[in-house]
Amino acid sequence: LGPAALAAEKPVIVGASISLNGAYARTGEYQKRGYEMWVEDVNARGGLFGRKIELKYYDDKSNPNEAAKLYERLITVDKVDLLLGPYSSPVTKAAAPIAEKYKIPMVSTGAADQAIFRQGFKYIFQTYTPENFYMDGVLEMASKAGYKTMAAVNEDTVFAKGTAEGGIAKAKQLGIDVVFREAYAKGVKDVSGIILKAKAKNPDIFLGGSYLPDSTLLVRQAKELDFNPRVYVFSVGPGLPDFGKNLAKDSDYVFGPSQWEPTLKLPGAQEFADRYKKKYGDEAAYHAAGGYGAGQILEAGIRKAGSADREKVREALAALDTMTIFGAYKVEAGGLQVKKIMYMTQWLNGKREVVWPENVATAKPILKAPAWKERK
Amino acid sequence: MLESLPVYLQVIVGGLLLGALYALLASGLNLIFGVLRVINICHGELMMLGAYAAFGLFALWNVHPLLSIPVTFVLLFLLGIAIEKTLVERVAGAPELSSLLLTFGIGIILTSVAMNAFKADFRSVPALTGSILLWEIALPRARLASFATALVITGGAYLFLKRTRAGKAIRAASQNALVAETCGIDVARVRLFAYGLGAGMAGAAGNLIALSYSFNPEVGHVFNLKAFAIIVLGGMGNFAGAFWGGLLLGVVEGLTGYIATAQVVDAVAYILMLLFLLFRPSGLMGSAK
Amino acid sequence: MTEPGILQVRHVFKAFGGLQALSDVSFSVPRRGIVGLIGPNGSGKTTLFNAVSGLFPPDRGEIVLDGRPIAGRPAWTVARRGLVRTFQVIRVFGQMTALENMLVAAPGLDARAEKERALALLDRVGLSRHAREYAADFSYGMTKLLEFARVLMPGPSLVLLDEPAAGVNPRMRETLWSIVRESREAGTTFVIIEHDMNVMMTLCERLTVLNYGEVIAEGPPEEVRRNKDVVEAYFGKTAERAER
Amino acid sequence: MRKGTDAETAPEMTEDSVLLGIRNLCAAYGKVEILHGVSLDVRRGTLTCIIGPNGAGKSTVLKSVLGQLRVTDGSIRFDGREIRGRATHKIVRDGIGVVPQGRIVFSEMTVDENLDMGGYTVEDPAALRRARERVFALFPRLAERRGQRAGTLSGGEQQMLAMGRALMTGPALVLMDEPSLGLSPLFVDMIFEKIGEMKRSGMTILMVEQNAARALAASDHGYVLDLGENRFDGPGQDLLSNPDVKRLYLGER
Amino acid sequence: MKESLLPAALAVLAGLAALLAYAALASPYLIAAGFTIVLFVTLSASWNLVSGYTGYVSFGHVVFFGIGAYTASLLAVKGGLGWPAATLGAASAAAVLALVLGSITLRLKGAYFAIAMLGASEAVRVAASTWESLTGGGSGITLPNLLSPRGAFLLLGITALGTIVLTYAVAQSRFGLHLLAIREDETGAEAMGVAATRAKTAAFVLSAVPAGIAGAANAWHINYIDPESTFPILLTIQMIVMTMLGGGGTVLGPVVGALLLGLAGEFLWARFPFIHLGLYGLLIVGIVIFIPEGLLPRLMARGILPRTRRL
Ligand SMILES: Nc1ncnc2c1ncn2[C@@H]1O[C@H](COP(=O)(O)OP(=O)(O)OP(=O)(O)O)[C@@H](O)[C@H]1O
Ligand SMILES: Nc1ncnc2c1ncn2[C@@H]1O[C@H](COP(=O)(O)OP(=O)(O)OP(=O)(O)O)[C@@H](O)[C@H]1O
Ligand SMILES: [Mg+2]
Ligand SMILES: [Mg+2]
Repeated sequence: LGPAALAAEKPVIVGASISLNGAYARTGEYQKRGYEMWVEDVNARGGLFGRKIELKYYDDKSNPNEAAKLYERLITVDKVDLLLGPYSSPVTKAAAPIAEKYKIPMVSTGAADQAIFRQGFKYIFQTYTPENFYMDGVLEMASKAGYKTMAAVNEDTVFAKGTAEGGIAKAKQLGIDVVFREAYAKGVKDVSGIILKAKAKNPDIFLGGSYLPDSTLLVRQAKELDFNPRVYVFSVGPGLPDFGKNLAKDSDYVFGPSQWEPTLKLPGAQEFADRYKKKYGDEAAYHAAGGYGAGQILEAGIRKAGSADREKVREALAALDTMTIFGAYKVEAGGLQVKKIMYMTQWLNGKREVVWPENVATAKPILKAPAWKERK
Repeated sequence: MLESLPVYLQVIVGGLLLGALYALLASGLNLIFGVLRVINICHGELMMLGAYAAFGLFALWNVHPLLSIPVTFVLLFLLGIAIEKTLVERVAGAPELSSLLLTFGIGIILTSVAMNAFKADFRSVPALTGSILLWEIALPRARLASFATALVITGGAYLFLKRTRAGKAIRAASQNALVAETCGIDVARVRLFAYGLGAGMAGAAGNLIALSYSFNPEVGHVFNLKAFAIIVLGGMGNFAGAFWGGLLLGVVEGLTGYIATAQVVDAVAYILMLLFLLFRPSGLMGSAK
Repeated sequence: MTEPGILQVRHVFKAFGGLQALSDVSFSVPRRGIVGLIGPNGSGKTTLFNAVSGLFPPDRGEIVLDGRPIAGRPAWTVARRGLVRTFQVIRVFGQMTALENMLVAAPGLDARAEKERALALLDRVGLSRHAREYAADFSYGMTKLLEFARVLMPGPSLVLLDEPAAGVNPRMRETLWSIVRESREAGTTFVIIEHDMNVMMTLCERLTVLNYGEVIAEGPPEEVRRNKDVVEAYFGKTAERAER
Repeated sequence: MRKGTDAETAPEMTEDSVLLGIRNLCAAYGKVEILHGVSLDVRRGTLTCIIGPNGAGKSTVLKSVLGQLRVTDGSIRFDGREIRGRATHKIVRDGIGVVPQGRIVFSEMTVDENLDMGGYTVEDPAALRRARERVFALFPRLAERRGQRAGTLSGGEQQMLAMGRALMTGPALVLMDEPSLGLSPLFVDMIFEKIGEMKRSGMTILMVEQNAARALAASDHGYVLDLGENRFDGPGQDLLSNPDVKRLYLGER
Repeated sequence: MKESLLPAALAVLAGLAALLAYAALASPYLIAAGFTIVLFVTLSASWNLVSGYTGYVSFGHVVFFGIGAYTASLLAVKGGLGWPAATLGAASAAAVLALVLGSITLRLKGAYFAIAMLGASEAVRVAASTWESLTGGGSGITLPNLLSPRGAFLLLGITALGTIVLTYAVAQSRFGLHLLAIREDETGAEAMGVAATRAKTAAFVLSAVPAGIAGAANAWHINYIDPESTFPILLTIQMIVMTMLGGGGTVLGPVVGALLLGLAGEFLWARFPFIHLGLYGLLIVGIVIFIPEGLLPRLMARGILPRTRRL
């Protein structure tokens, strides 16, 4: 293939809407970086079958309506070949039917809600571990340590609630009693009522289906009101470096599930993390790796299909069983991810360590957080 | 459920401490409304900038977030003056809707600038954590400090308006600018000063927010709405009212969060506001008509 | 007590906080009459108009228009029963043209005829040149005239005028009073608050005098003018001058 | 002719004797020109009045002096200094007091506070107290209602308050826009009396009035304005007896 | 008066023809983009009906959009109704809500009313996310595909046209004059015999109906609703800004504003993903400072357009 022929090949246009404003602006930004790094890498390798990859994206402002319109635009105006997903379950909920309608394969990332992938859609494929498995690791450990009671709270949005309910189901399996259960609104500014009520039940485990700001608030007010469970776990906050920055020492002992960690012994994960840090200056969060992984899945699909033909790529993605820097990928009908597991991390001495599963652990978990008064 | 009295006391005290912060924020908003007849919809965004100022001072030079209060106050005072002079002053005397929209636009711009400068991360300043115990009641340090600061600033501003000549001139200018001018009052300066003061108070409130909450560039919005609810509770333009309204909202929110659920806490402000508008439109402090 | 008047006010009270603005005010307005309401500043004249026209209810007392009680009824129902008023502190609709101001008050039966009537009335008060200008741009006196013209627009049966001539140029005042006389001939009843005594003496058939919220005198102008209390409370030297 | 001119030779012509001199004043609201070259002189220690039909531009002249309006042409000299284009609050500090048309008071403030605002430029508290006492002496009714919110005063009371407020600084020149508007005869008498008193105490007054006959009778000099132009001017009594003025502007047959 | 109705009738027919042609010919993306535009037109025109004419600034008008969306979705999903019946249901729900809310909030004046409406819309949003058993809470509702994008576009396009015609009728009528009088001075208007409470409540209900239909059409369009995206305050603000840009209290002002800003919005987000919100803010600031009275009134004042309430 001569250079002239290469240049003549049209690029494969991959479209996505990304949350650059609104509630998911930060995570959206991470995900976008993952996408972009993947595109650079593919193109540096000479593209796919001689065709460069081009990413086309717009800002959906974290708004499902907007995203639906944008996917419509990407498909009909920009004539993209294939799609990557937006960030978050609600936005994906609005975007997925559009991709399905135009029969364009979409590798979804940033959406853990299983409901999306149980609608019998044919063109949507999940990268993330579904939200109901988020809490498995910590609960197994806690159960082994002999804990019997749990308080569960969550933000009343799809994903956060899903993680909490997954945790509750798991707890019941393990014989752990759920002694307190309550939801709170998005953007909550004061959770002292919740903390006081939970405190009255004196649970061993405090589980929150929550994001960064509310996780921070829950820990902060737990300290203020001297609430002392032995195990803290929150679905999203502790997975982010900012959790440690915002809480300093108080972040210690908090568990957080993780879709991915740079320290994991997955092919290319470490290297991705290093390059990411060099490029953007901060630690790679799993949202970034998820974006990169989704790109890799799409890439694997195209390779297996032998071209960017939509129908062939769809068939390939449905049957694919592969490994990315983000973890395993395999879906069942409807696109639900079935092979990727969730990792568990814990903040220890101001650092986040992988503590579960044991074979990839970087540190031993501490399952008995000291009471606030006993901490230095 | 068996609740004991101390728990309720705890809830109420928590609400009061939070309420003082609301009061500080709402007082600034109220001052601006009272003098300029401007519904300053970018008040929460000014507060947000105050929070970032405190965060920046802490992160860069390790300035304790209580010591940074004067700095954030002055910074936001200056920003307020700049905004008033270049933009808000141009709609002086225009219908309420104009200033409402103008400040809304300013709010969007500030959010967008902050978003590009600081990204959407939720920040918070890890200082003054934990509580002081008073009998069985835990007094969170950060909120206690907020409470004291809010009290001092709000009280100071109140005395200034009520007692001083400049304060009275501010009130006169708020009623009829043309006639105030014919009394020799430099109305443009009064407005400038009042807006600066209100913005400074928002900045200080932001500084205190940074102590107790996580915030990001979009946090202003929620506080905006609450601040409005509060000045309605207190009576619009009624300075003391904003203070009591803030405390009331803090306590009612605390109690709602405890007795009902935190899911409906945000609605409390609006429902309380609607009830007041219906049954006591002049607010807590207002006399009838 | 032959034919009852068009308006009866009976034992009306109204207080603002500690201030008794009206106390036990009773008076009645004969049909097709011109009645004057006078009294020192702050004696309660405007307050009485406000209570009668439904701006606020009286604390106590009866107000009967055309045989029907109207105390406490909202202003618009009172207006639709034929009682309209002007305001001492002018209330025109600034962002509407003079003509539109007039049409708001029209009964809304025949659009074309009403428009012609509106223009004719504006012409009478010297505003026809300004019919399509926004009322916000009018001078003080012009707004007063507009308000006066507007109040006649619905073809009311009873009109309350609160100092209609204040701020109006002396020449235009004469026009204004002659319009009042003509409308009376056509069947409209007027109650007028006005401080210009020369006018009130010649224009009104009866005068009611308020002082500190109470009626202190009532009767034909000549009689009222000689009343000692009234002279002391109200006229001052003007009365003497008028005598001369 | 500047200072030092012999006052005896031509007293009415010296610049000194003219406190407010308006030359060829043109003023506009937006694009619409309202005044087309109005000139008038207010001499020290006199009472000057402006009369004319509604919409003639009388209030506009006062607003122009106060800098509340776009003056497109002409000059306005106060106490020998050009004040055209100066900010309102500065003009007031220069020594001009104002009674606005239509009883405008600070309605949410008490009577006392309104007077305080009138004396805003007076720094000395004792002087302020004395000024207030003077006002109360002039209008005892206001003293009765010191603590009442001005918005709840009757029309006449508000007018008195507006006048009292203008007098708080002891201004050299007082501009009054229809001071007798809405006042009962008793008060009209009193106000004209007080205006006379003020004049005798050395104050200079420029007054706009619709109570034209009364105003001219009391004035040293009068101007008739119509459609934004000078029509007549002369000593008050002269105008009063001028048949054209009578017919056109005083409404006497 | 009769002959002057002709141009208006012709304009309506032309509008209708244009809508039909667009619906038939436009590409799917253009339909989606066109949907946004007619959505903006409907919403600003509906806001203008009450706020532009009576001066009661509804800062929570999105509540009618939201209630329409939820009613339509629930009627379709839980009640099994087809789109026409569900849309009618949405319109009625908006009208009823307006009647109830109006009887409470319209007693308030100026800023109080504005803020009360803001509070009301937020309260309804919180209710929609809290009442999980009915609304699915924060998870929202996924809808079956009842109406094609083209159909939804046409439904909303006709609603937009209808709202404009309604506004024209109001502007021409004595009722419209009464609304304007209320805007200027409510007490004064009442003293002139204007039944203010009745008139403004009627205007409020009239304005809620198109907004409710718009909510339903939007639900048909995207097949998924949740509280966050169904009650966005920003949408209320957009209605206000668009109306202000074109000129409140005029018939065509909101239409002009919605067209300009709708197109500008498409342009801005396409070009400047990071700063488009900031640009939108600048645009608002610019409008308020440079053309506060709105484009149409400005053109009328300049004599470029005739000064009439027909436009
Ligand atoms: N809303 C109010 N609240 C309190 N006091 C009021 C109110 N309205 C009027 N007053 C008081 O009631 C008294 C009567 O006022 P009103 O306006 O009726 O007088 P008036 O006879 O019309 O006087 P004028 O000739 O000066 O217009 C006045 O002393 C006034 O201060
Ligand atoms: N704010 C304004 N905007 C536009 N035009 C105005 C404004 N105020 C006054 N005018 C116009 O200027 C002209 C003169 O008004 P001005 O108020 O000076 O009259 P005036 O002589 O004081 O009348 P009056 O005796 O009725 O008070 C009038 O034609 C009026 O319509
Ligand atoms: Mg009166
Ligand atoms: Mg005037």
